[in-house]
Amino acid sequence: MRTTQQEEASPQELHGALDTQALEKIARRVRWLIISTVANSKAGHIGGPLSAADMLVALYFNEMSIDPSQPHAPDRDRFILSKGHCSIGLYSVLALRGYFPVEELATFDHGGSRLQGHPDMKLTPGVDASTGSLGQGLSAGLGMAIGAKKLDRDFHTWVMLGDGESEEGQVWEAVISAPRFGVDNLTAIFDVNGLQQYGWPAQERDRFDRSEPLGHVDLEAVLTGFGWNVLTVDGNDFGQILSAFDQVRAWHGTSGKPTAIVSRTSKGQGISFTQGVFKWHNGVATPEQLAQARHELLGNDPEGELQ
Amino acid sequence: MRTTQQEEASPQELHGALDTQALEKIARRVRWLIISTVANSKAGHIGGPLSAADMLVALYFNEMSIDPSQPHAPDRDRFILSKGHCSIGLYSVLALRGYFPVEELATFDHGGSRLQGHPDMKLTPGVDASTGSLGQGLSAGLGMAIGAKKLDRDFHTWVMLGDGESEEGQVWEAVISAPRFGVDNLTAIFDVNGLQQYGWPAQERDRFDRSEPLGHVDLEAVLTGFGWNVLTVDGNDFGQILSAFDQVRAWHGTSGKPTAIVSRTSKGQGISFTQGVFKWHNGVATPEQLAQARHELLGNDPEGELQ
Amino acid sequence: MKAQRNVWGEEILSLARSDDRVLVLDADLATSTQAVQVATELPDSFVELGIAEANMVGVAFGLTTLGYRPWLSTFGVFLTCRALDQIRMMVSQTNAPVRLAGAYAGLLNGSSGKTHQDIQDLATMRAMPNMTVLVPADEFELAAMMPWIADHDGPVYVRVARDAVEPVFDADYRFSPGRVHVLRQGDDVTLVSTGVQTSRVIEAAGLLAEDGIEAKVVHVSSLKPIDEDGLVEAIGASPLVVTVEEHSVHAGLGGLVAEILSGRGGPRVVRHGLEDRWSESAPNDFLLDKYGLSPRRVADRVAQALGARSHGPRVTAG
Amino acid sequence: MKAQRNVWGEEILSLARSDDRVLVLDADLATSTQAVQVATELPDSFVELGIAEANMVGVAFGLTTLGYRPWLSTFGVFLTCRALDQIRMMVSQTNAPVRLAGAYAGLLNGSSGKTHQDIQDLATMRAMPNMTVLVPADEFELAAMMPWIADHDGPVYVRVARDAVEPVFDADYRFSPGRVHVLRQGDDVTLVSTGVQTSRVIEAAGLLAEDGIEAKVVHVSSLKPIDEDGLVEAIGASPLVVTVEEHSVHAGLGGLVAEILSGRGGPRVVRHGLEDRWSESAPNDFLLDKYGLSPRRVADRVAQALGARSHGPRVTAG
Ligand SMILES: Cc1ncc(C[n+]2csc(CCOP(=O)(O)OP(=O)(O)O)c2C)c(N)n1
Ligand SMILES: Cc1ncc(C[n+]2csc(CCOP(=O)(O)OP(=O)(O)O)c2C)c(N)n1
Ligand SMILES: [Mg+2]
Ligand SMILES: [Mg+2]
Repeated sequence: MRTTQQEEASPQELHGALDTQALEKIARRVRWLIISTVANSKAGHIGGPLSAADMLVALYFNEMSIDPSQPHAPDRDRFILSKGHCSIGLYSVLALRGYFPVEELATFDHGGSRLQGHPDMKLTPGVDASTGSLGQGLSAGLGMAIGAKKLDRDFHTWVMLGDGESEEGQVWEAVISAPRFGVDNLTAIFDVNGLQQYGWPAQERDRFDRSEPLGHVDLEAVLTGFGWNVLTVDGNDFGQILSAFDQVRAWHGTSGKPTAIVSRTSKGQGISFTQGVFKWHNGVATPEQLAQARHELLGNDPEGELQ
Repeated sequence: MRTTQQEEASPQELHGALDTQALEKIARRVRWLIISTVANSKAGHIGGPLSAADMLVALYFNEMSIDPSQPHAPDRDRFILSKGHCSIGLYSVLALRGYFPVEELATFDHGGSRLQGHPDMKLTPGVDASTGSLGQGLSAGLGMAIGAKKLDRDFHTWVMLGDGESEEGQVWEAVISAPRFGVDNLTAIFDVNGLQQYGWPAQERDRFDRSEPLGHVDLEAVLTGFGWNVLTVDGNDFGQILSAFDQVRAWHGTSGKPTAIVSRTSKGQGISFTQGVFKWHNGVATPEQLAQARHELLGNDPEGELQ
Repeated sequence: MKAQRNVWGEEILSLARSDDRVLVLDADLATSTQAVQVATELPDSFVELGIAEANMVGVAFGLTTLGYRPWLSTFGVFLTCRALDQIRMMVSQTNAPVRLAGAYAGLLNGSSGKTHQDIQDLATMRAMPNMTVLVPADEFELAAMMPWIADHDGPVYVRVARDAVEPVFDADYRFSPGRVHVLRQGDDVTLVSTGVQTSRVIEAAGLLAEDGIEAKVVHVSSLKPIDEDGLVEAIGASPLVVTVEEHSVHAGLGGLVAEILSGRGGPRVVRHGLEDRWSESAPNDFLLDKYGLSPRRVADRVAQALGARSHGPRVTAG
Repeated sequence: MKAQRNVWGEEILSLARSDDRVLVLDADLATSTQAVQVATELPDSFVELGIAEANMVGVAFGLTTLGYRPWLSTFGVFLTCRALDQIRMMVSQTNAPVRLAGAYAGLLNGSSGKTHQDIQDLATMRAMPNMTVLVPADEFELAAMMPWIADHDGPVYVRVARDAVEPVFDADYRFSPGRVHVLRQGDDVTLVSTGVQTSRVIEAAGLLAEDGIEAKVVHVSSLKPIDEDGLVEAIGASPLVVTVEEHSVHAGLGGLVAEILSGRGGPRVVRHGLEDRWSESAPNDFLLDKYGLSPRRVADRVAQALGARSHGPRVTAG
């Protein structure tokens, strides 16, 4: 394979750069950027970005081999946000990580912005695949993983999916075919936050509660049955997240199988009034809600003054 | 619901009408009609219809509540051949069962025929859903089963899928959502005949052998994990088929779950030169091959002179 | 001034109350499409199916075999693109009475951007045998179409816009399939438009009038069936026709009008719509202006076409 | 006389031999599309993905990010209908160099019938930004297109017919994107055709000549991009244009030609193609005759159009 048209550069190795306390602090800032940016743009998703925030922070600040100054470095690890409506979570992490200025978040969703409503790889530095129509990201990641194997390239490809998204059949097409290719360089993170946009009513609660998208599915059994390595973590607990990453790294290049991380989280995690509330799938916080979120997330942390 | 526009008629109850020996005899005739009709039309599928023949015979001759003279009877059991390329298997059974003259099989695939290359519910008496683009039949069956529950109608809906077909994501969309609806009036038969049209090379055989479409999948574990009742049978053994049907009938209206029958069969089953040969996915037998098939299937059975 | 999606929510609820063949099938977007009104008020007429549009179309077909007439609730793009094969085989080829309510189709979808914009639905659905294709102008036209759709025996695709526009019709409007509406008279040019864009086109005609250009406005909301003679007659002796649509310039309303006129001789046709490119996420006004569908941009385009009738050599980009 | 699919199989094998960016991705139809030649001769350039077309498109996109230029092997209908949303977001919106080889598109698919016929692909792909849309006439034109496709930086949809036709070109043919080909001169009428139908149209022109009608034949194999001026010039002063295609009469080649001519004034256009209905499984000759694409039926249609230039009132059915 000719790779001459690609720039030659080495991404940074990060494993274990930060401890869980440092990661938690970053995650709180990310959550603040999420809710404040959406309020600023007057439209956007909240619950899904918040549930995924810790996982995104752990990946970008502690795990992936990346270099923000070289977003197209050929041997960087790849990340695909298959649940593309959670773009603001990814953008907030990319900004803090140095891919573009944090101030640019103020252009989110605006005309002419590099920060589209859904991730656009052609516009945003650090975005490895365009997403937005749900269910497609794992296929793209599988293509990258197959390509890496064919070219003997050593990077790892990470894909994050929603639990509602996993109702899409294409997810299972990718799940069924991936083990054929021995892609132990591919990890799918299922952000099982227990809610989708609307979904089914909960069985024994009032009509405004909703049931879990995959509540009736034994996800671990299913993924194992399809031939994947499976790990389960509390996806809002950095300790558990980092242990899972250790296992993924150990399996990379050795296990002969793709890995799934079943990441059990809460939708809207980290802000009292959004957590577990299906209506906060998307929404715009009032000034009072913003103030409360800010207090809960940043307290008196001056570095929180990021926007 | 208004159902006035539908004719009122009662289908026949069949359970246990025939013993396994009688069924085997019919199945041999069906196999002969399959290979001879395709030879006559000079195009068509062979392997998939042959693997499914016993299941189809058991359903139409011994299990389903149907009346060939009333193909639209509102309370008939429904059958959907999701793997629609196996139409000639279904047509042969429908013809022998009396839905239309056996002679009409000679028009298979011909211009203006009621017997299209893929099943067309608007043309062929006894065909409950149009299929041909793979992966869609289980969704249609789920719609029928949900509708029956809503309307308090007692019929059962059967859907047959291929193992290659089960690589289609839409199959899994239907599998994931069906348990939500408590459709114990729905049964999916997976005809796991071990081959698709082309598929993957077999690991340790020569390059003309192909591997099983779901060979790396623990299908029973997966279906159980998605919340289905699961039964496994040798789908070319009438004894096992009929026992499974007994269980399905016992679960109908009681189990609160849809049922999957994992029917393990051989592609091309019943004719020595087609069995297990992936190239016989489709094909036209030579006169010599036809003579041999006829001998193997019918011997001197005069009733075999059906076409 | 009411958004079509709100009208759709109210009307579908009232249809479901009076007609037990009506079911609403949702692919996890009830709160956007407003199917939520049926979900909360009439849960037995509501079937949630999750984020699985292909399966939803198959389930809808299955329900029609029992006499139901299901309406599908999701964004247009997740019907006409994500589930096109299912619509083709199970709905179009069987002529099943499934109602495809394509919400948020076109350019304007509340800043979701190009992944959620359906700018190909009219091309795709026009080429689909048995399909009726309706694109109402406003709340009144949509409301009037809905009982007709509910009673129609075959499949229907209907666009339901997200945001409100200045109404074109009023509560007295009566829907008649195929009919072409002349909404404004004018001898200099005929503007042919569809859907909520017609409201903006009428505004554009006002802008043109200020410059002394009198534009006729023809609204085509029933793309299929269409009264071809009615369209030809409506255009009359107009020296120039400009089609305007929230859709690709290829194969949509412009294609339809060109096809009809090209069989009849008749005036030169200029097609206006989304040029052959993808768009972005931004507020409506920004999008309409940047992508040429605001009244101002429409007016400018028409003035330009009237001024410069012959094109130089041109190869359209692939 | 060679079938396009066989030529495709041979050419893709030779491209894969010389260009390691070439990969063939198959959705379990390699034996039909002839991708099997790559699978057996050059297994490292072949990726089987099973019956999962949507996933295949995503995998193809992923591979392009590493410099690969994958060709997809399946029936056209399972690309342009089953995987349309994936093509839209992952291929068209990112302008990824994925090659969509739509086998068996159109009417003729070896008796598989309407579930396997793609009669909407030209409408759908024309309205897709960034997409190049090619429909070669014969073995020679397809072979000439393939190296061009292999080098093209964006996505390409190319129809590959199942069965052989009398060639229109020869081994000297050179492909140039957008170019329009005048294959026969004649003053009475211009027939515009695409794909393998052009071969049958040339035969139809011969039939017309026997009746004293001289038809010009224009072949459009590059629907996008297209040299619009070239098309207008090719048609020249012809009093009547009849478009002929193995595709719905709506929004395909006929739509394209009508769109171009309608911007220029010019002659009356009659569009000929599949009337707005689904077809059936039957041998090719039966299908061509019944559905109006045989040389005889094309010739009759043209004669009729020349005889009766004005239509009575007509509402096309929905
Ligand atoms: C194919 C497709 N269908 C529907 C949508 C609209 N949609 C956006 S987000 C969403 C719910 C997603 O739920 P989940 O995957 O659980 O995400 P999270 O809870 O993390 O927000 C839906 C239905 C879409 N973007 N794509
Ligand atoms: C969506 C779709 N993709 C591809 C095909 C072409 N096709 C027809 S049969 C077949 C193989 C099916 O294999 P399997 O489901 O195992 O059927 P069986 O072995 O019973 O014949 C394929 C790929 C199709 N009909 N539909
Ligand atoms: Mg969720
Ligand atoms: Mg099989």
